[in-house]
Amino acid sequence: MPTLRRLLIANRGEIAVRVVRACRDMGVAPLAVFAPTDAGAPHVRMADDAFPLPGDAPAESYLNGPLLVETARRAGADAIHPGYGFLAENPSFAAACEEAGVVFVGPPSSSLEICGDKAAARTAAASVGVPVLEGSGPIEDGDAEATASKVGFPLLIKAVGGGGGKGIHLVRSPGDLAGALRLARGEAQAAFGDPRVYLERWVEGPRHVEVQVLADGSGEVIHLGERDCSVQRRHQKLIEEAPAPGLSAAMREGLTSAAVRVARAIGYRSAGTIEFLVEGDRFYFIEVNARLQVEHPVTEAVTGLDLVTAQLAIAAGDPLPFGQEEVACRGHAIECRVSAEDPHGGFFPSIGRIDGVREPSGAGIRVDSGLYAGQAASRYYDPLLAKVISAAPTRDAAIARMRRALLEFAVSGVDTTIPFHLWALDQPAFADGSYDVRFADGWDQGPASPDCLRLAALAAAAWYHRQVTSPALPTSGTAPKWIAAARDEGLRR
Amino acid sequence: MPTLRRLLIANRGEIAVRVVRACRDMGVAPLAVFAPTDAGAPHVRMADDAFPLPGDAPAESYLNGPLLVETARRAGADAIHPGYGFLAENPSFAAACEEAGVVFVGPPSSSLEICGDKAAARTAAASVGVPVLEGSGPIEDGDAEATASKVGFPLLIKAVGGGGGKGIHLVRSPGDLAGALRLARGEAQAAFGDPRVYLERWVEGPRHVEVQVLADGSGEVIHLGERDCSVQRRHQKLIEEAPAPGLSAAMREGLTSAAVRVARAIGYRSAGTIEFLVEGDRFYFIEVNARLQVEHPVTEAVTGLDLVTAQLAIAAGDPLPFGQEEVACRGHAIECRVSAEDPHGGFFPSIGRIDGVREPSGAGIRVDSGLYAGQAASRYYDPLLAKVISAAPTRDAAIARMRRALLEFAVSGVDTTIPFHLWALDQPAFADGSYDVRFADGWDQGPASPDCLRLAALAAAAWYHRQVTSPALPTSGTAPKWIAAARDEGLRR
Amino acid sequence: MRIEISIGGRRQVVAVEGAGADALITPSGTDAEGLITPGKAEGVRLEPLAGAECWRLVAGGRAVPVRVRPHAGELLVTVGSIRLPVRVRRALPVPSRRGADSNSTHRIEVRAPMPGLVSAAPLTVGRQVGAGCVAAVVEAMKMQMEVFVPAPGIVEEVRVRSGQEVAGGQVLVVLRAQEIS
Amino acid sequence: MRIEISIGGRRQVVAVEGAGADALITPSGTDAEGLITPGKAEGVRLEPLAGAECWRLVAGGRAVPVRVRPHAGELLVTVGSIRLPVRVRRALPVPSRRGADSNSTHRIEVRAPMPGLVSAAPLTVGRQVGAGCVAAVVEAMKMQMEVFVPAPGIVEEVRVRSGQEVAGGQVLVVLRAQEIS
Repeated sequence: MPTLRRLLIANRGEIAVRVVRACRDMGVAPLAVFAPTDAGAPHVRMADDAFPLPGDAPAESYLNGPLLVETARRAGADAIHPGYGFLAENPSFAAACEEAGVVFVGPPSSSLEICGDKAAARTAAASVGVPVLEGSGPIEDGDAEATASKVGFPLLIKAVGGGGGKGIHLVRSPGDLAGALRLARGEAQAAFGDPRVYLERWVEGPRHVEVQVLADGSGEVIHLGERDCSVQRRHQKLIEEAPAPGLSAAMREGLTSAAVRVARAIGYRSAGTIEFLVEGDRFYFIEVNARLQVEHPVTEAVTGLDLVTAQLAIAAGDPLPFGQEEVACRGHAIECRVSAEDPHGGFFPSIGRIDGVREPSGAGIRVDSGLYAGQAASRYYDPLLAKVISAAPTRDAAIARMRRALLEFAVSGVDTTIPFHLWALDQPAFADGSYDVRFADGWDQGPASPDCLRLAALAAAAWYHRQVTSPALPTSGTAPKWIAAARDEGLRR
Repeated sequence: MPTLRRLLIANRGEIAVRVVRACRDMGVAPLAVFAPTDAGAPHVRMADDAFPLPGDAPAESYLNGPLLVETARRAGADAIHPGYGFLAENPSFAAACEEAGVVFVGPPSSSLEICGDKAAARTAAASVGVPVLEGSGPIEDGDAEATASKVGFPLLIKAVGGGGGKGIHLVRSPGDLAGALRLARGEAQAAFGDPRVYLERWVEGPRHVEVQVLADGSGEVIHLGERDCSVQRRHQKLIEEAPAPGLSAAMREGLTSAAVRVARAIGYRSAGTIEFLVEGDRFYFIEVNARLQVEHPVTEAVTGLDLVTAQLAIAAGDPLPFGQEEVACRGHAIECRVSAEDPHGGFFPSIGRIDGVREPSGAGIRVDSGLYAGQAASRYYDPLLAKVISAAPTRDAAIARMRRALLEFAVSGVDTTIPFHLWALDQPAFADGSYDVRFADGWDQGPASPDCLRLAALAAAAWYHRQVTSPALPTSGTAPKWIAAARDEGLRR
Repeated sequence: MRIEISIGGRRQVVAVEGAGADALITPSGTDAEGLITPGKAEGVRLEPLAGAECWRLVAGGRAVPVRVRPHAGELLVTVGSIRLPVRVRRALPVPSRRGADSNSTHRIEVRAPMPGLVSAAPLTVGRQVGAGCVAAVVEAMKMQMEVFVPAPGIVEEVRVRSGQEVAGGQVLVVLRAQEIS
Repeated sequence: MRIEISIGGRRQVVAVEGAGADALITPSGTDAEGLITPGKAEGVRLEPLAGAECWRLVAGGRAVPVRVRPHAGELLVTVGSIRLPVRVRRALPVPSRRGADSNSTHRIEVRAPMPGLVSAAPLTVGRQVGAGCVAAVVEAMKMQMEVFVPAPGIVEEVRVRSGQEVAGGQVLVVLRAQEIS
């Protein structure tokens, strides 16, 4: 295997920035690609070189496998890092990379095949003694009803090609099956270019706990502990933390050893996540996320290790950069995903142009961000803008630091999930760690306190007065210039 | 002792921001003070309330003890955090706070008296069996020659009231004594309002290693490991790291237990640092830095603990928030001080107005900063602008992350020490950890490589062409407006 | 400047003075449903934080980040996890002193409170109007502001029409006052 | 545009074309002491990073941060730990085509290469000058640029004087050419 010298990052946003930085840390030249709307994005500006993609639509840009492989070859890249989403778990893309002589930073195509076929993954897990949820393989519309009654209601429809919670639908009764199936197929096609879906038994109030693994592809597999990702909305994770609160030592041992067995059973390589549902003192394997995950920084925070440079080392053919005995968790870490969504309006994507950003910083705070003034929050891509990760000796201190950081975080121009996160941190069920996957359904800003009404009234009065008396103030006045300049500057070749 | 509700921060710049954040984490209301030139500074903008000081000169502002105590009383503050420098180690100020019923976040006045009298501190250290360097008490000009010959040449003249390397002069032979004495007294007077100096034996090529301690004031003292601060220029620290590279387990045990004994001997309370010189397998106590130090974040990074919230808890009368057995170091951390100094011009302060800043971020990087666009780098204050702290599993990885972060860090408008740091990270003596206090004397940018000449030529040609063809580009064009706006906005009451 | 604020069913008129980031806000004492404790003036600061929407509000010895976004004729104000739709409008127009001095005490000039686009100018010459009648609607920053007639009179001139840009202080309508004091 | 760059004893003339952040730089092949490998054009980008001084230079498949600060008639260019004083000036003025077309082939108009302040205009009417003689010195962004006479001639008009602001492209001096081609 070659030493990596140049690496093409086939992604955008905060994860592309994360990989650029890992490249710098390893002395590898990072190469970016960008859709037209991303011409001024940080990952483009931070890379050593950047290559334009023809259109904003994913099929023309970050899902455009043949063009990405061709670009990597032209650019003299030794390897491609797919980030998460887009082509990260696409076995054909991984195979195309290897055929072109470009290392795919991720699992081998054969592992991706297994992970992508949820039934095969479940069979593999069961074969090494790991409990699984009842479920089906990919289903045809005609067999759906029969298969569903075998699995039992309520059940989930999930995308075979999926991940990231997209295309998941809960069906409580047989009458809703056909409609949900149609929706799920459409979403799966749009998000992953693959309309196949499967069914899985639904557990009412479980916790979502996942285990981070790292494997060298030759049977050496270690785990880096677990994460709790039970704060979800429409199967999209909103908050993750490590370690999982309230997990018994026996449960932790059971989960981590199960994860290592599954990874070994499917011949896994690189960083990956084995997802489980935990219900009381039982757990069930659900699936393998065969990629670096959005929430990997919470694991980095508690272990002090670097998952992305580890991926690059493994891709270069090195052995695992650390052994299981070197992995120890210390303290507590929480991640809040700051997305361009309107939490007061059903979490619908908030489309617009960001005209100002102020990111938090300081002790115990890490921000992985792709944000910039002038950025268009586009309907084409995942609305994730940035991740705030807080780490501290105790969970309470990590919550306090997160609250401080979220209050420092200012994004102008679009709605974000920050108000939801501030709400979540103050809920008793979050504070005591007793929440489960239904937690986010309780989101409701509730009645405003007299103090809040007073502050809102003062803010509105001061804002109005200020606008009337100083109509040409810097912020709103210079924003359009800023944007124009940013766009002008961003137009790389 | 009271629970803290409101805390006045009698300082400026990055350390004031650090304390604001610690207050937020503890639910304490942070209150700022500011000299006129700091009206738009982040610590002012982040505090719950801010109080103006009459002039920029330290005596009128951050050294203005009576006014600061009075401001704290008027503002209803329960406590004052002095940061470092200014009044942090002034026993009269600490006493004045306590008399006014305001908790001084730091050691008791009596400990400050001992730490400020270097001879008394040395005696205290020797009394608990800690080796000390030969030296004198405060000297009169008339006795200087006799005392000096007793201590022996070469020797150092140090400020009694001092700390932070200010007022320190190396004297190699008796003939230089009188002149150096005059200079040292002048600097001591200017920096600390106290012209007293003392003499200390000079060790030629030692390492500067210090131990972080935390004490509750009633005899409970723990240590948080050591830091190496041997990269110094004119006795000013430039780079610090933890753990100290190449330190034997026996030496580490000797240093940390000596530090705890000294802290206990002087009745210490709060966070403090015991400084030593290490020469081969011997070490000597030099002094106690009776304050939170600039370099405290490297200790926070390797221990995962929070020294400032610990200070606040102790100030509120709580016991130490963690015990010695909970302190464990993991990985490696490095801090580079980014100061407004010209490393290519003798490290003289670079006076000017900062018209643009881009701070680094990402995995393993923490930036503690007081930087803002529109900021005047003033001759009145310490030139420290920001600190970059990198942490990683290994020292090599911490160096790689630091290099990445320094290359991401852009400051426009003044010279900074960033070029020096980039040089330092690439020196073999730094890379292998074998450097000592003479390391920074080797700073010399040396001949430019052909690659560097080529890049400089291309940059100059492209810059010139760009200026000629696009004379009204955003950066230079909008900077003055930005500054005007920032100043306008900053004028708080 | 007197400003009327409504949040949900609560409504309050406040007097606001000051310049730039600083404002002294004095709530009127007459409203039992008040949003702000009536009777005492409160100094607040509104400092820009990021872009056009993010501000830091300093009030009552506390600093809190707020987001203020004009939307559909209201302000959406976010404080912490709470977002509130707030209606804000100028409570009463100020009769022009300049007009009163330079012409005659019988004339009333109704002026635009801020620069903007006239979105309605419903009066016609000769019409008799009472105090509080809408003289024009001016739109700026996605907010619609009604400009009221300050005292009863007869419309002498309508100097603007819908769709026209006006400067702050520009005369919109001239009335002949019905009662001379 | 032809630009002469000097660093220490090394000197090189390059041709620069492009717009905005992009520039195509072609070094002249004649200089043995060249700073840039002669003979092949190189595309570079100079993107603003922070304030007026900090830029990202993208060249040869690499991106490096650079700081460029005009100081005492030179540029101080910092790359990594190295800071180099760089002299930059326009290598040769471009004779005005517009002047040549609209008037006569005998006239040469020497124009300001960029907007700035004329800090010297040493020529006097009637004086005979050779190619490369300084027609004026224009100062902008703390840089002094000498503007040269492109071809031998006799000074017909001096249109500017020291201390005067000029626009980019403004005629500074008019010569009557001594040789007509």
